[in-house]
Amino acid sequence: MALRTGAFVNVIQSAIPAVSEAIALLYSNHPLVESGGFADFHVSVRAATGVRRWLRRQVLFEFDGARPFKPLPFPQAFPMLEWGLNWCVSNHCNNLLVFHAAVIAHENRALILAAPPGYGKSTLCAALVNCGWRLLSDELTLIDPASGNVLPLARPVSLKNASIGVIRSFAPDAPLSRIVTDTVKGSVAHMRPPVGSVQRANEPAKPHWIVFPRFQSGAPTTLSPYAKARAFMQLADNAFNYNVHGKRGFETVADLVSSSGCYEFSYGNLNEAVSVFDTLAKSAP
Amino acid sequence: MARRNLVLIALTQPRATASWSASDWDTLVRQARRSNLLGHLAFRLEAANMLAGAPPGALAHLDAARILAQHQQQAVEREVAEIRQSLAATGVDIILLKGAAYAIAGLRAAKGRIFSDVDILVPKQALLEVESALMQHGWISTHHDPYDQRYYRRWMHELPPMRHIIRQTVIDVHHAILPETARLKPDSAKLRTAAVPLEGKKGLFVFSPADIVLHSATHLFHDGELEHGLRDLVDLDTLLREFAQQAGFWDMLVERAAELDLRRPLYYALRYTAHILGTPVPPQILQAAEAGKPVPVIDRLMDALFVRALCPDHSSVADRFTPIARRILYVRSHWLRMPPLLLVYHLTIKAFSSRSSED
Amino acid sequence: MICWREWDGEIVVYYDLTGNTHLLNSLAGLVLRRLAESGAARSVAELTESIGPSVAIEPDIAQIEAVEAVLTDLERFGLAARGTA
Amino acid sequence: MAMSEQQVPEQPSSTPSTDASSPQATSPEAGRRRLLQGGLAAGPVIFTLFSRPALGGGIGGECKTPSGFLSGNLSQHGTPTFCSGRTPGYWKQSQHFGDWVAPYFPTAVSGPGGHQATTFHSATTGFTGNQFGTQTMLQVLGTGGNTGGYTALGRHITAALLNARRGWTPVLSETGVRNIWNEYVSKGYFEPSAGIKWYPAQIVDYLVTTMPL
Repeated sequence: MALRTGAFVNVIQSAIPAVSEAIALLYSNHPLVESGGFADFHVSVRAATGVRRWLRRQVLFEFDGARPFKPLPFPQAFPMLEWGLNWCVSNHCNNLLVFHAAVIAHENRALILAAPPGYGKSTLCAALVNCGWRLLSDELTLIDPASGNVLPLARPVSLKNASIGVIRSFAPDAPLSRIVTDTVKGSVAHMRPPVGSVQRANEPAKPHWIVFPRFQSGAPTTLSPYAKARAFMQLADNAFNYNVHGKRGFETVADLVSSSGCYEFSYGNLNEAVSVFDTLAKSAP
Repeated sequence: MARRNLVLIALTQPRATASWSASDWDTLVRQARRSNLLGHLAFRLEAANMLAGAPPGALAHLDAARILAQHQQQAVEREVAEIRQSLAATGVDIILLKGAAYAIAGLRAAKGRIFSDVDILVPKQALLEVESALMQHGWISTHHDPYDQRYYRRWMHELPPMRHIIRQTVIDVHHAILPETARLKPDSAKLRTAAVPLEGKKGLFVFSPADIVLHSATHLFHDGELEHGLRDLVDLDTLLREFAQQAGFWDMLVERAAELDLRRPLYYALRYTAHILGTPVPPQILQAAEAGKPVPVIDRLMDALFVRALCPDHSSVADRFTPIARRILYVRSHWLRMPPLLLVYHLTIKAFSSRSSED
Repeated sequence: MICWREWDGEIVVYYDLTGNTHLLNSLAGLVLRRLAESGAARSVAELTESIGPSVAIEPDIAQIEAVEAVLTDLERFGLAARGTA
Repeated sequence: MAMSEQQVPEQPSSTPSTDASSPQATSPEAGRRRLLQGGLAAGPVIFTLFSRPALGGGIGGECKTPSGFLSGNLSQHGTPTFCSGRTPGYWKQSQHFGDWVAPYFPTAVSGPGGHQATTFHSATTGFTGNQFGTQTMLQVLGTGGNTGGYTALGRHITAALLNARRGWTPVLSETGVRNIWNEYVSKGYFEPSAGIKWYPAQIVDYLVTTMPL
């Protein structure tokens, strides 16, 4: 099966029912591509064979016959596919600047959410795309150095631990995959991207805001300006291939920071957070 | 699936790609990536003006590989500068080997090439001093297992690889191009004497052109790293084509092979580059190189093995004998490097350690 | 060889030779600029004087020490070097 | 792959929740928090991103992924050894006393749970000899110059011990630091590898490489 996600075509093979089930649910809006064309990534997820499968069933991710990762426990087959597809992009697309950050858009103005795991970045991203923002990506922000544009991926949003319940009650209609427990990141579930985001997955957006969010339970909702030089360092530190681009990487990040409003955002309540971002969107010229 | 070696076709007859379908390009990119030749391919297709025919998806990957290759070229330059500075106080002459040598000497073989570590050669008696200086400048040994340490120090032609604490780059310090236990005994002193200083970089050297080729051939045909066999063969081809423009190169090459006890690897190198990549080796040189030819039965066996092993390590070109060919050649390379008892010892301990590290 | 951008008094520098990127405080940024503009300075005192009016510290011993500290830090990262005159 | 990824001990973090939530599992990606949590040097160079070249074949060979969604045991290759040690100048500043990890203490605290400032030569540090008499670790950090040819070493070995304790130098454990000092005390030099002798100046050079911040 060949799935198109943004600019990429992924050929995915898996005989594992949990994987096909999750794909059917989460990628139901994604276009299928006829086989026989050019595909960016050929991947498979399959059960490991050998002695150890009798002790503990495991699952393997293969990229075109190579195995970049250690096997994982069998129930983690689908998260492994998602992580593997992220790796495909972040490890190969050196024609782009790839950041570990979520990115959403309002009228083609992109808002980049950069934060370490556990800071509530994916939760905020999931909430906002359920309130009219367009999902570009929840894990990988792709910047084309030639144009400075953000390229969409529109793949499922990964939710962890408490966020799963939070999004379930915040957006009860958003389809979520089955929860997989005991992964390296705890419990994981994926949310289907809104159909509108998938339909517009070939429309780039212009970077307009860079926000460093942080969830703290009970914290007041505050959005405050963040020093641009620090935003630069923070973003570059979150890039997979900033240094691969050398001087061009520096210029691209510098332009990105210069042309965007940079903010620190602290929140403890998701509804308040969403209204702050709506105000931000409306304030844009 | 048709087993077509598209990388080979794209490299030897780039014009043929003009009529390729998107599916051909798909296979090409996969084979080239797996062979570590995607960057090299990008430069070669560009030089042949054939990039325009690539579908946009393939072009993006070729572009990405080119950007990575440019970064690596710059990274190797930085790394060599750091190494040179770290060793300056020792006064030891440093000979750059393999990829780093191609890059710093500005050879065509460096274009689009993937680098993994920097290899240098220093006199054996300077090893300790060099190791000490590198440690003081932030390189630490990557092998902490006492067996590995002993193995390297006693039998190998190099120090255990050292990794830089900050940059995470790896340096391999050699004192010879083959282990002391190997069947072939190229004299390191002869290699050093013929080394060429790099202009404007005091203390830095590369091998002479003939020795660069012979080292590359020895590495490919007497070392275990055949998963990059095609990449190494492409290195050889590119080096031979570039050096062939220097007067007297071919005769020198045959002469040096005899002098350094490297006739066998030269025979294989010329035979397989000419056969697989169409390298224009003069007929009288091919004939002269036959001095290194093994007995006919071995010759035929090697043909069967190498022609498989020198393909991209990708399912689209492998046949059912490919894995066994690679395995046989791997064991052979160990056999060539070590006396049998030591070989068993080495493979046994390695087998144990790789099993335990899986859990 | 050195690229930089300044935002609100803080400077981000990319140094081609090492590939490293540094976030500098305003004084370090000024020192680096002066050095880049003039190619070299003859002494720390001269350098301090040349940046004197631009920073809000008294041009005294403390400032010379501050510039000294900047140079030491810049040297650590290969951004500046002291030669023998 | 690309960026510096110095390790900072985990801080508890929580995930959004409409009701007050308990701290969630910590992430393996603590390095990314440096800027947010003020992991910044006070010096003129506030923060440095070291270029970590993307060398290596990529596929099948070396996979050097930054942490993040591919962190933890997903990577096939061992945890890289990133050093993020701090210099003696860092450790002697009172605003960084909070970074000292027990059983090492910069100053004495009285009352219940109180403790003495740790002396350089003590069972706690494991440093033999009497080069620094009864001076505390903090006093040794503050010793200027290079009296007796070993005070610079004293400063750096102290910082190295604190770095190791804090987990900032995966390549150099507390035991490793102790061995260096104690071997120096007994032989006058340290032998990092058979046949190599390092005297204080060389040991300091080496220790400095583990203190990039």
